[in-house]
Amino acid sequence: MSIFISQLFNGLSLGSIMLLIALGLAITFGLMNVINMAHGELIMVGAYATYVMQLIFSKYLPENLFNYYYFIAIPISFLVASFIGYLLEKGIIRFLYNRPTDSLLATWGISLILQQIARSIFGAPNVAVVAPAWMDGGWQIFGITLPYKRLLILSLSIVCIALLYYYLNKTSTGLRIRAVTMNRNMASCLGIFTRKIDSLGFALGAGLAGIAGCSLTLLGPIGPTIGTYYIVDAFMVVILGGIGGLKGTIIGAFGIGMLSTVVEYSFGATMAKVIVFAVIILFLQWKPLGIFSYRTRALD
Amino acid sequence: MLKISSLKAGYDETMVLNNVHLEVEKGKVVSILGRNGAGKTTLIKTIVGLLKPMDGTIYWNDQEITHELPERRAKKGIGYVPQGREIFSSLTVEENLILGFEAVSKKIEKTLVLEEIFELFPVLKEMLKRKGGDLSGGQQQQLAIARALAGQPELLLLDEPMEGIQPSIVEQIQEVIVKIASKKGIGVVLVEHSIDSAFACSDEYYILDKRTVVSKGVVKNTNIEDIQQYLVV
Amino acid sequence: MRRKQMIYLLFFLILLLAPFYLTEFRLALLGKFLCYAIIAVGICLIWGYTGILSLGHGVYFGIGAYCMAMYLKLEASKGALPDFMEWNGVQELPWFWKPFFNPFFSIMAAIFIPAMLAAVLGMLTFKNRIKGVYFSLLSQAVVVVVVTLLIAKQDLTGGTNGLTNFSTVFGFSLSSPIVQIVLYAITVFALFAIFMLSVWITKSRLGHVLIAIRDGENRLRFLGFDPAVFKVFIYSLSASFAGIAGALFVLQVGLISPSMMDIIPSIEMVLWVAIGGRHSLFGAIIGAILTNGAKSFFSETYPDVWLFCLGILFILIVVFFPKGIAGLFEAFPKRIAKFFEKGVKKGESDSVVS
Amino acid sequence: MNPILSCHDIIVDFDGFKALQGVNLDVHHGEIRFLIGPNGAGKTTLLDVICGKTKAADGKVMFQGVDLTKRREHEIVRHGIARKFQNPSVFTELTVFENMELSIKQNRNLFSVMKAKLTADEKDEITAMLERTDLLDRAYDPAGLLSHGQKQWLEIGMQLLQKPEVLLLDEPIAGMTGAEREKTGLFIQEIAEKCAVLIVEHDMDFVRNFAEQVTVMHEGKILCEGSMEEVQQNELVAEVYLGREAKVC
Amino acid sequence: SALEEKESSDGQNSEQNETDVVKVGILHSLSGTMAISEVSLKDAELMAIEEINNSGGLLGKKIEPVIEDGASDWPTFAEKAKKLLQQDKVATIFGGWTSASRKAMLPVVEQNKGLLWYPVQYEGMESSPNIFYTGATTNQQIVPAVSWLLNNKGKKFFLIGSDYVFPRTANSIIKAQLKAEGGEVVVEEYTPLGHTDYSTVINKMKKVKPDVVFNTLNGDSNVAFFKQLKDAGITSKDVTVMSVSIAEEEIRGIGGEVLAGHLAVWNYFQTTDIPENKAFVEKYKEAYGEERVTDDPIEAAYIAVHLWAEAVKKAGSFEVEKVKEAAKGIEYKAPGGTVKIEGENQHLWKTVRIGEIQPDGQFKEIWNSGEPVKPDPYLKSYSWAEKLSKNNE
Ligand SMILES: Nc1ncnc2c1ncn2[C@@H]1O[C@H](COP(=O)(O)OP(=O)(O)OP(=O)(O)O)[C@@H](O)[C@H]1O
Ligand SMILES: Nc1ncnc2c1ncn2[C@@H]1O[C@H](COP(=O)(O)OP(=O)(O)OP(=O)(O)O)[C@@H](O)[C@H]1O
Ligand SMILES: NC(N)=O
Ligand SMILES: [Mg+2]
Ligand SMILES: [Mg+2]
Repeated sequence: MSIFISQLFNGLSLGSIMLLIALGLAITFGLMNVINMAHGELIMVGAYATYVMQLIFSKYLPENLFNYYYFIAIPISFLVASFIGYLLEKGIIRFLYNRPTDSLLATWGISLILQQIARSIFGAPNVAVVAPAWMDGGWQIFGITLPYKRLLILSLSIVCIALLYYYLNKTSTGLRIRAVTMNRNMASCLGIFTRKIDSLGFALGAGLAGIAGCSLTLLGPIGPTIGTYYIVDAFMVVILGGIGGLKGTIIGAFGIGMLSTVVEYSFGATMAKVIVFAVIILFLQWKPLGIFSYRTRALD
Repeated sequence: MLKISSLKAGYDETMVLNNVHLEVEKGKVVSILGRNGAGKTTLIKTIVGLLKPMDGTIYWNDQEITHELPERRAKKGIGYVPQGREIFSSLTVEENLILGFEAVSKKIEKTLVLEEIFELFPVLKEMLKRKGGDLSGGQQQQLAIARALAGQPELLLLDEPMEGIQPSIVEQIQEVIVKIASKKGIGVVLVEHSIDSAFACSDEYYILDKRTVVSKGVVKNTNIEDIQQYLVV
Repeated sequence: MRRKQMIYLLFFLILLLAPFYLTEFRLALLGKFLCYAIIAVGICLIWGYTGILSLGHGVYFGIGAYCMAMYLKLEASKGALPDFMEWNGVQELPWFWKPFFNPFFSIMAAIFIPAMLAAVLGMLTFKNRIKGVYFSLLSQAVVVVVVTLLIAKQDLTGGTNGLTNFSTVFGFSLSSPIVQIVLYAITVFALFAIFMLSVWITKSRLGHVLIAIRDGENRLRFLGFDPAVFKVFIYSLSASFAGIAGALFVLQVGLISPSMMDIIPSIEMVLWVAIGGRHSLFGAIIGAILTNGAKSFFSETYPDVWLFCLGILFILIVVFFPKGIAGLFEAFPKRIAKFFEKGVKKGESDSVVS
Repeated sequence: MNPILSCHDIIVDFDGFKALQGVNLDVHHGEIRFLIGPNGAGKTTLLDVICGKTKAADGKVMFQGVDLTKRREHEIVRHGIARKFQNPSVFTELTVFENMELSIKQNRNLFSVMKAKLTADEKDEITAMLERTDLLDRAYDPAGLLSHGQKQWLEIGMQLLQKPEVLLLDEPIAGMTGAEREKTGLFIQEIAEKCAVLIVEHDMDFVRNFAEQVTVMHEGKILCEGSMEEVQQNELVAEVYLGREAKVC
Repeated sequence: SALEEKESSDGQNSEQNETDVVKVGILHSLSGTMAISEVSLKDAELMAIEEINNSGGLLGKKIEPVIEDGASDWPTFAEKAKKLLQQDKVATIFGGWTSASRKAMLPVVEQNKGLLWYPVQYEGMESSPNIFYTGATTNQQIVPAVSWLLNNKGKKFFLIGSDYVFPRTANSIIKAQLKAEGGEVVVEEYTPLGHTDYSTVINKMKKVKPDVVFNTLNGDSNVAFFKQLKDAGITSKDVTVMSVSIAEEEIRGIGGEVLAGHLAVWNYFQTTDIPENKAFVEKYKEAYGEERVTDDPIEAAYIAVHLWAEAVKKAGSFEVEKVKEAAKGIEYKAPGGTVKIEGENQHLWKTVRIGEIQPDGQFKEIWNSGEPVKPDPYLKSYSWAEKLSKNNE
């Protein structure tokens, strides 16, 4: 029984991680139609930003503040990653709207470069992020331990999705983002500053990747190539959910999280990976546009 | 308020328009006629800024806007109903209309404007929550016009706005065009394929052919037969 | 037209004469690149012409290579169990290894197994109208599945190490320079044949159907064509090209492992074509050779920063020369002048019209 | 005479919205049938059902005794039903000529297409069609470079080359000038000698000039049927659709 | 050209005698996932080369390193090895980390009659005449660690490894050994390379309560595994994790306090207390920075260069055959203790050490084998391993 509950929690936790890593992609890819292969590297940027914050706090600030560095690291990693996203948009991505396959290839190049830059700055080996002491351990309940870090990530992902949902669907900027990504020319003819909105949208997606990176420092490695571990999963979540909406992304993320944990418990991690991907492939045969999708009447 | 001189425009290597002069005054409806492929849409796109002119100048209220971005032009009061409607297909009708307000910089009573629009196009009110892309062809066309009107333009560019709209509403639209032009002092550029419906509501006409304006004049003083020749295939 | 054919002919002639002017090492490199060029031709057919972006061609390449490698491994083991099976505790040769004692079966398998797998996958996905980005990402998922399985079943497949350490082919030593030159020549001929076949396809009515699929496959339905059938065909064909490339690769490089089928190599394959020019078969060949040449050159000359160079090269070409090298030759001077004028608007002109 | 195409009780349901609510329609060989009705009446949806693009929730489409309801799009086309869409849809990256080449009546399975060569007859046929659609001088331009109206013509030409038994046209003259409309109308009349034509159109002049039979749809149902004169008399038609126009004539 | 080169490719190394430098190849992954580990090996090898050059070179020649990037990609290793041997005509290559990269280079060095020094612990079952193995083979790392654990920690083993060759082979050895020596494997789990979620594995661990976790995870996964293990409230007091791929360098990327109390088995620690090591650590830090650490593979890479140099001096020649012959039996005072080249299989005699990880990221040695252990890549001297190695030789 306790195994069941803790596996349930693990599924939720994995789902929330999936959601965080996919959320930014749901914007840059789902909405803006940029097949952003550098998404993983933006996650990496967020992770390194957290690492740097930790260094600053441990080296230059009073020791008692160290406990709170993580709360500063979250917005900082968002800002750093979105700034880099902003630069990328200004310099490269803006030439690639309406050319999805080209965006895939160019962002692939970007990811190579970002990895190499990280390697030059931080060195090839992994770096360690030390979590504040209060994050160690977990909440004892039903005879199981729910690690604080996982609870934190779970809440972080819920907060992110709520804010993002509100921003995209209830604010006028959100509406502008959706309009511009759908039909850039017409949006500009209506008086929307499309270039600004483009940059904003991409920076937002990148920033969310940064937050994902920040949260991953609690659980996993931080090195120049960590982006490659998450990129495929992130894409799978988005396409499984259906491009263009957040609802699908949420269900996709938790679906994959749950399925992985269930399968992994009985068949091992390797087979879990194979089975989960196979299930996704088969599921898409049935619903080619993902769980939630919108079909237009137009021919293409 | 709109003045175009010596305009040269086209796509990549192909020049479609050459040496086009055009003027639109406040409160006047100007229709543009021409055979298929004469360059009517090209001209409109150049005015809204989607196409960069190869040469020539565009003045808006005595200010040069030849190289301005479409969004700036929209903010300055140029509204546009494209050929092919260009509805945001996965946004709802309501959201499409709200986007129409983007061009408006001053404070306005949005509900009032919407009421006015719904009077014209009652279907839209019924379908506020439906996705734009699910509407029928004619409904989309109505939405496109409504969206442009929501932006309170000073100049309205209509690229074949009657296409696909049922006769009773076509009449209404023609009336509206006349009305907004005269009452609100809005300039209208109307691209039309049919001389009859164009002449039914416009003050002046231009005919495009062979890359340029081959005939222009005041509708009242013109005999349709005289210009029919330019439109025969 | 004439001129083009002359260029093709000259190009293949230069390739054929390479053993006379390249060192053994460089020749081996070129041989490897030509295998890549074969893949590139196939990708150009499905991507450039038909609009199917496969990010999973590494799988077909790998399967072709494994088919050949199994034969070579069995020959190198001289009747005993392959070494990796022994130390993985396998007692008896698995059934599916047995046919690979026969070299002709192996060659046929290298061509047809990739094609069959592609056909099955295509049948499913194309009939269900999965297309565009969905298909691309799905093909990536297939890569993950295949590679993970290959690694997990290391007692049967050699795992991450893959299959290597071969000795002979048809009884001839693989390390002998003469054999290497013969293999190189075979590769040139294979490339030539595959290229000619592809050119013929693109010039025929079939080629027009493919372009129509890229343009708008739904429209094609209303002309009475079933796009799925054509897509399955061309996708399988291109998979079998990749399989052939894999077989030739193993013969020349002497190694195949799952890492060569993974997502990264699969994306690189597409990049070769993008760089060469996605709408040009010949461009694809040039792209494969030049990109890999550049990769080897940069990494030899600047082992520390070569990734920068390569990354920047990719980006520049993809962003500013979407027609790749082939496009450059078509209109080099014009593009440069025009680019600065147009900037953002490039490629957008079509969306308002449609 | 038996109808060549008949629809029985077609119902289409978009997540609860009944776009078609039991439509019955017969089309006979050699007939030009106009389908008119207010925006959103369901005309396009009906054409979509006939050509297989939209699946009906209920009802049957019969074509020369064959039930088309479950067939896929390309099979329906091969039976002889051609469709022109409301927005012009041609292959923008193929030349005008190649667009037509793909459209000629031919065996469209994989192997026939692989072997296919352009015969002299086919070439003549295409050239004739290019001439009739006024596209001869643009034959070797990519279709993407044509204007809206030119694309419309090209698409009509393409549909005709298929030699269909039934031709479905959705607002074929949208965006055409007066003279062009006239020409298209005559063209359609000529076509109708060999096949049945079902046209959706909002231009009443055009309908009056070329209609034999008019069917009026409203809110997903057939409102009335008859010649243009008869239809015009109908009060409801005038009210929901024609507006003042009805009185003019 | 390739046609003419037929004969010359055999005697390639001889012509170097005419110049005053001798080229050696350095072939590690400087990019890609493996760069994390391999970059330091390159540094160590360059340091050793500089030492030799500073002390007058070899046979009157300066050593000139030719650095190539294997890019974490096995065919690239094969290509670059070929390039080094055929184009640059290097006297030897130092390179590789993963077994897959070694397997890729093996036929190349054998066919070109070159020489490769491979500096990482590995799964054994191999001894190529053209490769010298300076890392541990299984009987110098895994086998003694298992025995020690059985004696000191308990019998219930939980095996966790990355899904690739080294862990799978290592685990099959461990299983055979446990069977013979009275231990028990309760769970054997593999996770794909790059796996980052260990919650399910940890759950299983909680359920079966093993005495020992034997960890053969690959670099990056270790970070996730240990962080999540700690979060789940499992410390070294609850269960000991014995790792074979975590050295000081890896610990830096995880954090010492996360790992504190867990064990690892190697032949060398930065803290190994012998004079040679003090000097080595000092020099390394001086060259590459105070914050850098040394570890077992770094040491093995470093001594590989020196061992080759010793062999060359003894042979009086750079020729591969002569160097190989001369190398047999060479003894060298390495930072990790005295090593000796075993002529029979070209592996090293090495001292086995088990260390406990301290919060500062260093090891405290808690056991060593005292004597250097004879390398036995095919485990021929262990009766329980008969099945595992029956085929070999
Ligand atoms: N995107 C484009 N690229 C290149 N040429 C184009 C493009 N769009 C249109 N053209 C060409 O420009 C010319 C004018 O087209 P335009 O669309 O302006 O005509 P139009 O007068 O609006 O015709 P219609 O009445 O059919 O809408 C046509 O010959 C067409 O072939
Ligand atoms: N996918 C859909 N989801 C919801 N409603 C839809 C969908 N498709 C069509 N509709 C609705 O069905 C009705 C019929 O549409 P249809 O396009 O058939 O009308 P139409 O008669 O062709 O109109 P028009 O003359 O304006 O082209 C419209 O009210 C439209 O909004
Ligand atoms: N040899 C190893 N550790 O892969
Ligand atoms: Mg037009
Ligand atoms: Mg319609």
